[in-house]
Parts: sequence; structure tokens; C-alpha cells
Amino acid sequence: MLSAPSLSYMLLSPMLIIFGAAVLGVLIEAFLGKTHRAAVQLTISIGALLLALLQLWQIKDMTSTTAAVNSVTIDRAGIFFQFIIVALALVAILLIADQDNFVAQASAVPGSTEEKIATQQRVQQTEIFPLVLFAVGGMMLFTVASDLITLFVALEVFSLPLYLLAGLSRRRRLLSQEAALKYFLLGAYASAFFLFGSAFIYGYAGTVSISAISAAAGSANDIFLFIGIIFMSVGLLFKVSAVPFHSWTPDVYQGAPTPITGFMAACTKVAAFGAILRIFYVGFADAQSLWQPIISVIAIITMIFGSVVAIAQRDVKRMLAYSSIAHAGFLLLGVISLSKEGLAASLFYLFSYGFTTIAAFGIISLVRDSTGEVSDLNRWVGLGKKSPLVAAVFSFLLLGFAGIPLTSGFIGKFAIFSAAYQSANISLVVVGVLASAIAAFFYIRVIIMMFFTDPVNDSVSVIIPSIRSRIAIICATLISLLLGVFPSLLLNASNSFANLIK
Amino acid sequence: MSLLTAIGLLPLISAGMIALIPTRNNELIKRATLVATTIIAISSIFLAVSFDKNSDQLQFVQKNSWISAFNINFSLGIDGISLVLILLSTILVPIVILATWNESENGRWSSKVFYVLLLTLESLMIGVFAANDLFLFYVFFEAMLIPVYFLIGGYGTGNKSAAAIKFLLYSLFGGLLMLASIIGVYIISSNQIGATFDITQLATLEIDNQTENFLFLGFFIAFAIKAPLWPFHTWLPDAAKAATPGTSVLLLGVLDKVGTYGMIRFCIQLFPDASKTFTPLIITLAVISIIYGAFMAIGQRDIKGLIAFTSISHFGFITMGIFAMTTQGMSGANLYMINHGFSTAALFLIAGWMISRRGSSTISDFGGLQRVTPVMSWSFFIAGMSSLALPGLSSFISEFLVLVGTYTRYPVAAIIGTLGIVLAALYILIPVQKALHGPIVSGNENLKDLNLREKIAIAPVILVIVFMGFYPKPVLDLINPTSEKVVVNAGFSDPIAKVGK
Amino acid sequence: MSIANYLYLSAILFTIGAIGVVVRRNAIVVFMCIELMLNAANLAFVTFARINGNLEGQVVAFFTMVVAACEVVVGLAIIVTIYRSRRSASVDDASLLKR
Amino acid sequence: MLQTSANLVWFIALPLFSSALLLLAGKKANSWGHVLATTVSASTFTIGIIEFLAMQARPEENRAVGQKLFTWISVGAFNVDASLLLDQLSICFVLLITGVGTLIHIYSISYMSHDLDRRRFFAYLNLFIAAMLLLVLGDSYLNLYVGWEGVGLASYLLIGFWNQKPAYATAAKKAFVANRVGDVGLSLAIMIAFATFGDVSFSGIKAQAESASTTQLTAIGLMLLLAACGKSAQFPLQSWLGDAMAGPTPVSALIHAATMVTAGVYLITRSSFIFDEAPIAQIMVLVVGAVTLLFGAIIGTAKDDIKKALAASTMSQIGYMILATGLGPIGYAFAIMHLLTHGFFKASMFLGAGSVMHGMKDEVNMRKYGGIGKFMPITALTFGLGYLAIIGVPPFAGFYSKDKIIETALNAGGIKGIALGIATLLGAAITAFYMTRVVILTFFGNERWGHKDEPHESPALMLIPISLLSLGSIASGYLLYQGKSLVNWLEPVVNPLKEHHAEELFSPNAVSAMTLTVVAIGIFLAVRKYRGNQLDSAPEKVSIFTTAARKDLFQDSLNEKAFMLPGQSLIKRLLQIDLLVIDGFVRSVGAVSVGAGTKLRALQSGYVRSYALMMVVGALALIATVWIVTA
Repeated sequence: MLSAPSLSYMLLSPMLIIFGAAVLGVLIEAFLGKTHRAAVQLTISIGALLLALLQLWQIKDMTSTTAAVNSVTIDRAGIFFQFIIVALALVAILLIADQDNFVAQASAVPGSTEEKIATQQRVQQTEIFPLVLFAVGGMMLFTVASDLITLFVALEVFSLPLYLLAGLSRRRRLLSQEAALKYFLLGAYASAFFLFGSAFIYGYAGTVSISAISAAAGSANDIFLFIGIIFMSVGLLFKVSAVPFHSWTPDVYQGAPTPITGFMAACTKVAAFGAILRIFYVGFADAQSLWQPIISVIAIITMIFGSVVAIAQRDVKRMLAYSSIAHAGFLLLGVISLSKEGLAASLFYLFSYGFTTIAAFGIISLVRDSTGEVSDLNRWVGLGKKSPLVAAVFSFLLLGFAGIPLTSGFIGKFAIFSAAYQSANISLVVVGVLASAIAAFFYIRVIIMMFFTDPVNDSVSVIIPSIRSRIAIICATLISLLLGVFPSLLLNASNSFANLIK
Repeated sequence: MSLLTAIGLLPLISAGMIALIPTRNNELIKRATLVATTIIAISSIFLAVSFDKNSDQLQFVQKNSWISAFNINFSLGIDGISLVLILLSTILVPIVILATWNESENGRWSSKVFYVLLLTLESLMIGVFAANDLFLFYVFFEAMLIPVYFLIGGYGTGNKSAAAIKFLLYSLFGGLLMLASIIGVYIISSNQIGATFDITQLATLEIDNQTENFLFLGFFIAFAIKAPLWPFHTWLPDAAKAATPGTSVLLLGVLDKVGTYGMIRFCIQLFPDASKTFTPLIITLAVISIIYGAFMAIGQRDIKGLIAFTSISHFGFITMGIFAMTTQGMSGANLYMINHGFSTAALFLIAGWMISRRGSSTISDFGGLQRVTPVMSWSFFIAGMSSLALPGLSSFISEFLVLVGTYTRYPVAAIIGTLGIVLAALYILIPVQKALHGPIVSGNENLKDLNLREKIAIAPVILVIVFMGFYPKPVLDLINPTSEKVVVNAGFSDPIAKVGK
Repeated sequence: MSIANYLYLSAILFTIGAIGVVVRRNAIVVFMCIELMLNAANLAFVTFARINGNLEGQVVAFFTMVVAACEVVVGLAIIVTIYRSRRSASVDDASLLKR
Repeated sequence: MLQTSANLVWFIALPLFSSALLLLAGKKANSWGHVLATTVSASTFTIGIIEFLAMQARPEENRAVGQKLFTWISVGAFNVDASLLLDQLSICFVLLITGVGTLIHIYSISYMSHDLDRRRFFAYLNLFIAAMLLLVLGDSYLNLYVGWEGVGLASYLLIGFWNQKPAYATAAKKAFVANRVGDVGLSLAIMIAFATFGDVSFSGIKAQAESASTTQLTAIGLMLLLAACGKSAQFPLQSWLGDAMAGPTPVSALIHAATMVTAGVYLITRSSFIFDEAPIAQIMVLVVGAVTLLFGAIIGTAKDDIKKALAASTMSQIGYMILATGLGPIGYAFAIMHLLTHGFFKASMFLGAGSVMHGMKDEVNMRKYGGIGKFMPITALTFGLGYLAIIGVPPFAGFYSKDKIIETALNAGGIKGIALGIATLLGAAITAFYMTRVVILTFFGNERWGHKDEPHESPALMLIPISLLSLGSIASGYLLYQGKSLVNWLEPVVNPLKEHHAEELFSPNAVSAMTLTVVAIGIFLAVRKYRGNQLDSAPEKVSIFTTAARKDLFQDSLNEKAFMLPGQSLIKRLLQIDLLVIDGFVRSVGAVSVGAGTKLRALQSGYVRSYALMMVVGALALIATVWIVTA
């Protein structure tokens, strides 16, 4: 006699709300007229995200390993990850709502009459909203998935919409499409590695449950564990853009529509690190002697490579892509720490980095000329004179990335370095510090370009942002500032939420 | 809120209020800033008066939790060393403002921005000297870079943006190394006595030798860059040349003192054993700085570059005094910080006036100024004499104390350091001869002498230089208890004279 | 026949797929190579299910197939769009974004 | 216990305030500045007289008085009070400084009357008086050091008083720097003293001097000697004195003849307790003194510039004094005696030279003089008296003081005595030669100035001080000598009678005879050489010795080759190193980072397939890593 699986809907409700809203969004695409579609979609998205936040708040003290049989573990850290993702998505969706970043009709060939007509008719690509919601849902699931099947499914659920979203830029469509193609092919490639690794982990542990991997310690087939860990790592490290699995990052960041880049840069990182932390802390904790060396090597290479190559970038989005690579390296220190402090530090870091990132991409989307966004750094010269406020905010965000005190980035870095130091990875801290020094160079270079170089006679200007973008940028910046000055607001929370159920 | 905290916050509050004045209302902004900083200076003198100079304990202590997760506190409090450095900062700021009244008008941004940056910097300067929490100190230490960076890059001359970034990157690099060490200390504290950033508690940690050495180096390199010690000095001449005279005064007069202050407060107090290990190396670097800075100063054609290199030489003396680990050396070094602050301030301000009048900073473009602009020339001369440590002027006492203190422990270093006084005569007298003496170089005939505002600005500095040369006791009384405490805590006692009394 | 052979086969298939992605230019073929890798993983799962004596591995295989199908939908959409824009399905042609 | 006298501070305070007032008041003080300065100087002299009389009235053991002003520096064991000490030694100097100083103030009123900056000149003079008095009144080496550098500063300012002439400004700088080299010695001496005794006051060190090791004392002694060499223009730091004549003549008279340059003698005498215990240092003192007295004398024979000739003479005479201080306890008193008499006669001669220059439109070249005696009789007379004093004709001042030094040198015993005796006698002969030369070239012979304006005698305000000083050149020697008055007076300070000479090889009369003989030879040679008429230009074909003497025995070119040029090339080298190596290293770190970034950018080829390859390689690398780690 088969009994129906027991699901605790309360605990799953945040994800269910998002997925439900996404499905609803698809239906609206199909049945609602063009005129109101955008407004309705935006309302539904924001509503769903807010509701999800509310639900997360409700369940913040509940934990369960059997929320959906054994496939999902809702624990403190999981709730926090989901909270970060939803909060970031909420800000990002406001940026995404600025439709003029997106192609009118994705299927139209670039430069064709079809496209022109679509543009003239002000056709809007409102399916972005359900796509984003699906991605958000997938990310949320990814951070709480506690078996290999759910992990893989969640990975694909959040990746596939992102592949599409990357290709929807209104301008420079060839680049956008290329970004989508690269992201898709490489993403799928990485998924295959992940899945292959999962298979071997399954072979090693005899079950797909993550928590069972530790239980299988001492099993004769260590070779399966080796292969499993390495191949799964490839898939996961790809998502966080760690070197040498980072190559998609600059291309996709540059090609994708800027609001999507912001969303992706912030949320994917949270989701991927959520999963990495869960898998390594819960599943592979006992095999640390095996994976800590390789992750350490990856972390070192990633920090240095990201920082060094960023110096040579001439495109602000690519520069931030390399910056995000470097930050992935810093975050890996949290993974390597394998301690409560490391987890708490990662939570804080992801939160603050996410908001800073979204705000930064929000600002990038404001700097334009007649043909659209200008991301060429040489044309940002003298921006401080043309619009001091925007330049000042962007400088502040860059300083945050650089980890100057009184910004949230500094506290994050401090927390994560402390955790790494505490777990006796002192050499990693030193490398991290040196990489930060290199990284500071290119952040500051941008500030110099904006403030200390006279503007060339060039038609770059800063558009007046819509109220939605303005809210998004202001919110994200304020959060970043607030966390820099009063980090306790979040640090205490991240400490108390730094708990993964094994 | 303690008086100290109030004084620390005042500049920031003033900055906020000045930010509200409309940009075009230039004069009002300047006057308001001057009034505000003067009030701050007076309050800090009041602070000094109510300071109990017989105590070597921290005073005006204020402690509030800031980041509870890491047990970081907003914890302020001062001892004698901190107090005199705070006094130096608060007194120099109004002088700088008055002296460089129009300096802010040729910048990239408005005067208002200049003064807001300046006031912010003042708050941070007070904070950095008053912080009792290592983390808080670091925050001030790094945050100070930003206003200075914009002050150099936005209002400087010449190759200002390159100089500004060089300054910033050097400092950031040092700061990050220090961050690694701070983290190390923090973790060790959490393993031994429970996580804390309280400097007093951190000083009680027992750290194994190798770790201590590495942690020490992290701190030391940061401070050696700041101070700056050879071979970490190359940012300073560039920054000093590019910055406006006022900024240079604060940069060399106060900010760089954070480096030497940090050596005393952190390097020695937190890592006495490592300090001992590295002392020979540091003394060597200090001696090289003294001689090297002096030679380089002699070779400079640019007057600001010259003053910058003399400072490198002087910082060599200060560092030598600190690591001599004798009370004379320590007190001398502390006193030197103050004296160097004032005499360099005088030199830079006057050099600034000379440059703005002549439109050139090349020494050989001047000549015969003593006859054209006597007051300006004499002020420069007195400041220069103080810089070469003429007895009767302030720097002499500190330099001599440093040398005596060093001699009792490291005679060879002191002897080489003493040779520096000959070079000092050269690096001061050569520009004096070229710029002030000799026939009046064409183009200088109609230079204007100091006006009333400038005279009022420079008078207190000169007065301090002369007064402190004759009667350093008030300041030494503030410094002595603390420096003795530092030396004793580091496990040293003064060498006893070979012939007993 | 040893059950390990299935694993070897799986590894070989995976390798073929992985190499295929690197050497082939046509986006469709590249994509098929990725599918091959997924199926290699499936084979491994099923084999391990057999070894471990439980069904979880086989369940994974089904999920993988579904996910692969979704991937095809998204992937082909992207490939077709780019083919329409560029009149080429060669992945080497799409190399504007670099450095 | 030292008695306290509240007056001492005024010695320093009065001239210091006056100086500050004159400098600060600016042009407003032009009309009364010189009056104030002279009054102040005279007041200090008056206080000096009062203190001297009071001191004489006290019993010998209570003669010294002190005054503690305030605690100057107090750090740990290093305690220095700003306090003054007036004892038998310092009162000699006080009277010399204030007395000669006042006369020179008076002289300068007239001498500088045409100079627009006369007020400033007087301010400097008062500054000098203050610093010099501090030098001799300070009760510790550190207090002395303040005065020591203070007189250096005053000297610098006064040498460079006409610094609009680049050469004069350079001369001032040179003097200061050479003095600074000496100051290194003084600084180090104080440091060693503190490290050895834990004290830097004279009394404190004196009390412990005997218990210290000879090595320490020798080190202190040698460093003090270096200091003395700098200040007193002794070999090897002598080169600045000749150039220092750039200053106005009263300055040369006061600072560079009578007072400041003798500070080295004071320093060594004051430190007798060190030198008495440090024989090696004492020998070095003798060597320096002997070398310098000959060195100066030789230079003096070849100078055509009257002031430079006198300066060389000063150097030589101070050489005598330094030599005397090296001769042990008895020598100190004779050194001071010669110092005092020299103060009178050299000052009077310098002022006389100034008077001549005044009458000759600031011409200093003696070749352009000649026969001035009949135009300026008083000047000539006073100069002549000074001349007789310096060459040591009895009963003039120099006879007593110099003969005593020669006598002591000859009686020093052994090779030392012979060598020193020869040196001093030779010096006396050369002195007679060059001084005779000066007198003949200036006051006798044909008139060579080549213009119509006849020289005129100087105004009374100049002549009175000269005359008063001449009285000193006549009488001071006898007064100080008779009844061993100075020797007895100084005894408590320098213990000159502590050591009794075992035997005297040469009796005073024998020495006098020898001295007078060599002096006569010197005069004879000079008269023979310079009585002719072809004196209006220096002969060009001269022996290598004359050339060497004219070039100051190559002292400047030696300094240039040994220090200045290497220094300059070192600086040039350092400037390059700083730019290329140190800064270059930092910049290359930056360049390497940027270069690496640019190179690594190439990895981002844009081709999906290469990205995939990178991932595969990465995965394989991970496998390899794990394999290595676990194996």
C-alpha cells in the first residue's frame, strides 16, 4: 500500500509561492492582452517575492529535514539563503522592470524589419518575469536541496531561465545571443560534469541523500568519492565562476542585459554558494582532507586571477565580472574554513556582496549614449563632473567591492578572513589580502577615471532613472552602506542562522 | 559621551553643517570652517588641561558596543601620547585653514567639498589616535585615506592623480597586510582569552615566536609605509609635491605620525618579543632613512620635494628613538612627532606661500627673498633652523633625546645618526642660500610679503617652535609616564650608566 | 561479465562527450555531445543502483531524461535564434565577446 | 653647596630680548636699535663687573655661584636643568665677551652707520652676546651646547650679513657646516658622557671622572676635541675661518678673533677633568694645536687680504692655546691667559684693519695700501701696539702669555717637549714674519692705492674702542701674569698646581731669549723682503711653498675632493637609485600585474570550445592534485 508522501507545505511555501507565481505568469502571458501584461506581471512578481519573504519570516525558527520527504532540508542556513535570494531578487526585479533594456521580440532576427516593427509597436517581452521567478525558485530550491536528484533538478531549473534571459538584450543583440549560447553550452557542459559526479557519489554512498554521504565514510570505494567530489565540484565551481571554470563569466556578464547581469551575478552566487556550503559542510565534511587542498588551490588561483585580469579590462561590466571571480575566490575561503564562523561569514558576505553588485549594475545601466548603454571604461572618463551623485555612489560601491572600512565589503572580508585564519588557513588569508591589494588598484582606477580625469567631448550621459530603478539602486546602496557602518544588524543574524542540519 | 568623543565628533558635525551652506557662499564656508576648527582646537586644549598627567592610564574612556558579533567596541580613550598627537592635529587644522585661505579655490571641486573633506579628515585623525579598539583603529586608519586621496587628487597640482593613487595604493597595501595581522591577533585572542579587540587585553596574549614575528611584520610594514621608512618611502615625495601645502601639512605633520604612533601602540605593545627580534633590522632601516633622506633632500630641486625628504630623515630619527627601547628614545620620539609636526607645518605653509607668489616650486627660481619679503623669509628660516635641530628650537630636544636614548643601547646607530646633523645643516642651508640669500633673482622683485592673515596663521607655529625649544616640560610631562610604561611593558629598562652615581 | 564494465563504458561515453564538446564546431553536435555525457551519467547511476541494490539511481535516470528534454527545448531555442541571426551554427563564429 | 645668584639669568635674557625686540620691531627700531643694543651689552658688562667684584670678595672655595632657572629636559635618568654656573673660569670669559663686545658695539655704531640694515646687525650682535654668554655660563654640556650652536647661528648670520653677494652667503654656509661637523663631536661627547656617567652636568661628571674607564674618557675627550676643532677653526676643520672674513669687520674682531673661536679652548679647559684622565686625547690635543699653529702661520705669510691674514693669525694663535690646554694642568691657565690677551690685541688689530678699510673705501688688499700710517696715525699706533703684543715683545701682553706657552711646551719633557718647543718657536718666528709683513704693507712704504682720495682717519666713535683695546694689549699680559694672579684664580677650576713639575729644562729667561731671537729673525726677514717698492701686486713667479700657502695649503681643494665631489656624485647616484631601483621596483610590481593581466586576458579567446577545454583541463588538474595529495 503506497502512502502519499507527507509534505510540510508551510516550510515549502516560499518556494511554492514563487513557483506558483511563475506558472501564473506563464498563464498571463498566454491569456492577458498586451496592454496590461507588463504591469500585471510586475505586480505578481513583486507580490510573490514579498509574500515569499513574509513566509520566510514566518518559518524562520522552524527546521525540518523531511519537509518534502527527504529531498529538502529546511534549516536555519537554508532559510537565510532563501531570504537573501528573494530579497536580492526583489531589488533586481525593479531594475528588470525597466523594459527598454530588453529586446522587443526575441525571435526577430537582429536588424530585420520584423524587429523594427516590433520596436515601433512597443512590443514588450513580459515573459522575463516568469522566467526570473522560475530562476528564483530554482535557486531557492538549490540551497535547500538535500538529495542529489533535487540538487540537479534545481540546478537546471534556475539555470535554464537564465540562459534565456541572457539572450534578451535590446541592443547589441548579437552579443547578447552569443552570451546566451555560451552560457547555455558551457552551463550544460558543467551540469553534465555535476551529474556524472553525482552518480559516483551515489555509487559511493549507496543513496542519493547528501547527509548519507558522511555516514558512508569508510566505505571501500574511496575512488568513487574522489571522482564524485571532483566532478561535482566542477559543476558547482562553474556556477560560482571559480578559475578555471570561470570563462563564461566575463562574456555572459558583458553580453547579457545589464539588469539580468546584476540579478545573475548576485543571486546565482548566493544559490551556488548555498549549495556548495551545504554539500561540503554536510556531505563531504568528513572527506575534508581530500577536498580542502583542491578547493584551496582553486581559491588561491581564483582570487589572484580575478584580481590581476580585472586590471587589464576596459569594459566596466567585464571588470565587474572579473571582480566577481575574485570575490568567488574570497568566498571559497568560507567553504574551506568548514566551521560555523565560516558559514556565518559566508552568509554575511553573500548578502552584502549581492546588494552591492545589484546596485553597481543598476548604475551601469544608467550610463548611456544614443545607442544605449556605454560600458567602455574609457568613455566613463569625467563622469564625476557630469553627474557627481551617480559617480559618487558608484565610487562608494567600488570601495565596497575593494573592502575599504566602513563599507559592507570590508566587514564581509574581515569575517571570512577571520574564519579562514581560525581554521588555520593562514596562507590563504595572506593570498587573499594580497589579492585585495591588487584588486583595489582597478577599483580605484575607475574612481580616478570618473573624478580626476577631464571628460572628453563625448555624448555619454546619465539618464534619469525610472522610479523603479531609483528605488532599487537607492535600496541596494543604503543596505550596503548600513551594513558597513552597523554590521551588527546582520552579523548577529548571520551568526544565529549559521546552522546546517546534517 | 565623553569630552573626547565629543571633540572627535565635532568636526564631523561641522562638516555636515557646512555641507548645507550653498556652494557659492564661499567666504561663509571658509569662515564657518575656521570658527569650527578653532573651537575644536580650544576644546582639545581644554581636554589637555583636564587630563591627569600623573597617570599612565587611559582617560576620557568611552566604550560602546559596535559590532557585537566580533566583540568590537566603539572604544575611545587617551593616554599622554594620544593626547599630544590629538592636540597636534586639532591645532594644526585651523592654522592650515587660515594659512591656505584660497587654496581650495583652484581645485576640481568647490571649496565646500574641500572643507567638508578636511573636517571629515580631522574627525578621523582624532579617532585614529583615540581608538582603543584595534578594529576601530583600523577603520579610522583606512578611512583616513579616502579624504586625503580626494584632497590630493582634487586640489593638488602637477601630477596629482598619479601621486594620489600611489599614496592610496601604498597605504592600502600596508593596511591590508595589517588586516591579516589584526585577524591573526583576533583569532589568537579568541583562542586564549575570548575574542576581543581591546588593545590592553590583546597586549596580554602569549603568542608563539614565529607567529608573533609574522603578525608583527604585518603591522610594522603598514606603519613603515605610513611613517614612511626607507625603502617604503617613495610615495611621500610625490604626494607632498602634488598636494596643496595645507594637505601636505596634514599629511606629513599628522597622518604620517599614525605610522610611528602605531609602532609604539601596536608593534611594541602587542608584540614585545618580536619587536626585540626585529629591532636590529628596524634600527638599521631607520639609520638608512636618516642618512638617505638627508642626502636625497640635498639633491632636490623642488622645495616641496626637499621638505618631504627631510621628513623621511626625521621619521628615521623617530623610528630609531622608538625602537631604541629606552625612555629617552621613546619620549624623544614622541616629542619629535609633535615638533616635526609644527616645524614641517611651518616649512610647508611658507613654501606654499613662496610657490603661490612666485608661480614656481623650483628652489633656484627664488633668490634674495630676504630683502624682498623679510617676514616670510625669516619665518622660513626659523622653521628651517628648527628642522636642522638648532638648540633653542623645538626639534633639538627631541632629536637629542632620541640620539641619547639610542646611544645608550645602540651606540653605532646613534653615531651614524648623529652624522645626519651635518647633512641637516646642508639640506636646510642650501635652500636658504638659494632662495633667501644672494642677489634678487629677476621676477622676484615685486613679490609681496606676508599679509596679516598669513602672519596670524604662522605666528602660533613659530611661537610653539620657539617655546617648545626652551620649555618642553609641559609636553614631556604628558608623554613621559606613557613612554616609560611602554618601555617597561616591552620588557626593557634603561641601560644603567657605566659608572654608578 | 563484471558490473564494473558498465562503469567503464559510462566513463568512455562521458569522455567521448567531453572531447566532442571541445573538438566539434557545430552547436547542435556540441549539444548532442553534452546529451551523451548526461546519458553516460545515467548509465553510471543505473549501474550503481544495481550495485547498491536500490532504486534511487534508476529514479535519477528518469529525472535526468526529463531535465535533458527541458535543456533541449531551451538549447535549441537559443541555437536556432543565433542561427537565424548569423546564418551559421558554428560555435566558433560566435566569438565576439572576448578578452 | 653652590651659592645662588639671581643675576645670572640677565646675562642671557637681556641681550636675547633686545635681539628679539630689534628683529621683531622691524624698521621702527632703526633709529634707536643700535643704542639699545649697545646699552644692553654695556649692562651685561656692568653685571659682569659686579659679579666679578662679588666673587673676588668671597673666599676661594665659595667663589662659584649658580642659578637654576627651570627644569629643561627630564626623561627617565636624563635630567637637565636650565641652570647657569658662574665660576672663576666663566667670569674671565664673561668679562672678555661683554667688555670687548661692548667696545665693538660702540665701534659698530659708527662703522655700520651707512648700512641700511644696521639695526639687524645689532640684533645679531646681541644674539651673539646672549649665546656666547650661555656657552660659558651653562652648567652642563647640554646647556653649553645650546650656546655653542647659538654662537654658530649668530656667526652664520653675521658672516652672511651681506648675503646678497653669493660668495658671502656661501662663506656663511661653509662656516655653519664646518661648525656642525664639530657639533657632531660635541653631541657624541654628551651621549657618551650620559651613557658613562648618567649625567651631563660639569659637576656631576667631574665627581665621577676618575672612576670611569680610560677608554670612555678618551672617547669623550676626542669628541670634545673634534667639537673644539670645529668651533675654533683648528685642523682639520679650519677652512671656514678665512672665508668667514666676509662678515663686517667688527664681527671678525668680536666673533672670529676675540670670543667665539676661542670657545674650543674654553671647552677643553672646562673639561679638564676628562682630559687629565685621558692621555691619548691630550696628545691629540697637542697635535692639533701644533699643526694648526704652524698651519695658520704659514697661510698668514701669503695672504694679501688684510683680514684673511689676521684670520690666519687667529687660527695660529688659537693653535697655541689649544696646544697649551694639551699640556696638562698648568697649561690650562696659560691657555686662558693667552686667550684673554689675544682677545685684546687681536680685536684691536681687527678693528684697526676695519678702520683702515673704512678709510680706504673697503679695500682689503694690502697690496693696494702702503704708507697709511701718516694718514691714520691713531689707527697705526694702536695697530702697532697690537703688533708688538702678538709677536711677543716685552712688556706687551703677548710676551707674557705666549712665552709661558712656549716655556711649558719646551718643558713638557722628552721628544714631546722638543717637538712642541720647535713648533711653538717656529710659530713665533713665522708670526713675527707675517705680522711684520702686514704692518709694513699697510702702514709703511709707498702709497699704492692708485686713486686721488686720501685715506682719512676714522671717527672718534671708532677710535675710542680701539684705543681701549690697545690698553689691553699693553697691560693685560702683565696684569694676568704678575704674582700668578690668573693661575691662582683659576686653580679651583682646573687644579693647575695639582701636579708639580719635576724639573724645568729651560728657565723662563732662557725661553724668553730664545723666543725673542726667533722673533727678531722673523722681523728681519720680513723687513728685508718687504721694504722694497714693487709691492703693488703679488709676485706671480713664486715657489711652490708660497703657492701652497696662498691656496691655504690646499685645504679647500682637499675638502672639495674628499667630501664635496664624492658627496655630490653620491647624491646624484642616490637620486637615480631612488627613481630607478626603489620606486622602480614598486612600479615594476604594478607593471608586472598589469602585464600579467593583459597576458592572461588572452586566455579569454572568445571561443566556447576553448572555454570547455579549459574546464576539462581544470578537472584533470584537480584529479591530478587529489591524486598527488592522497598518494
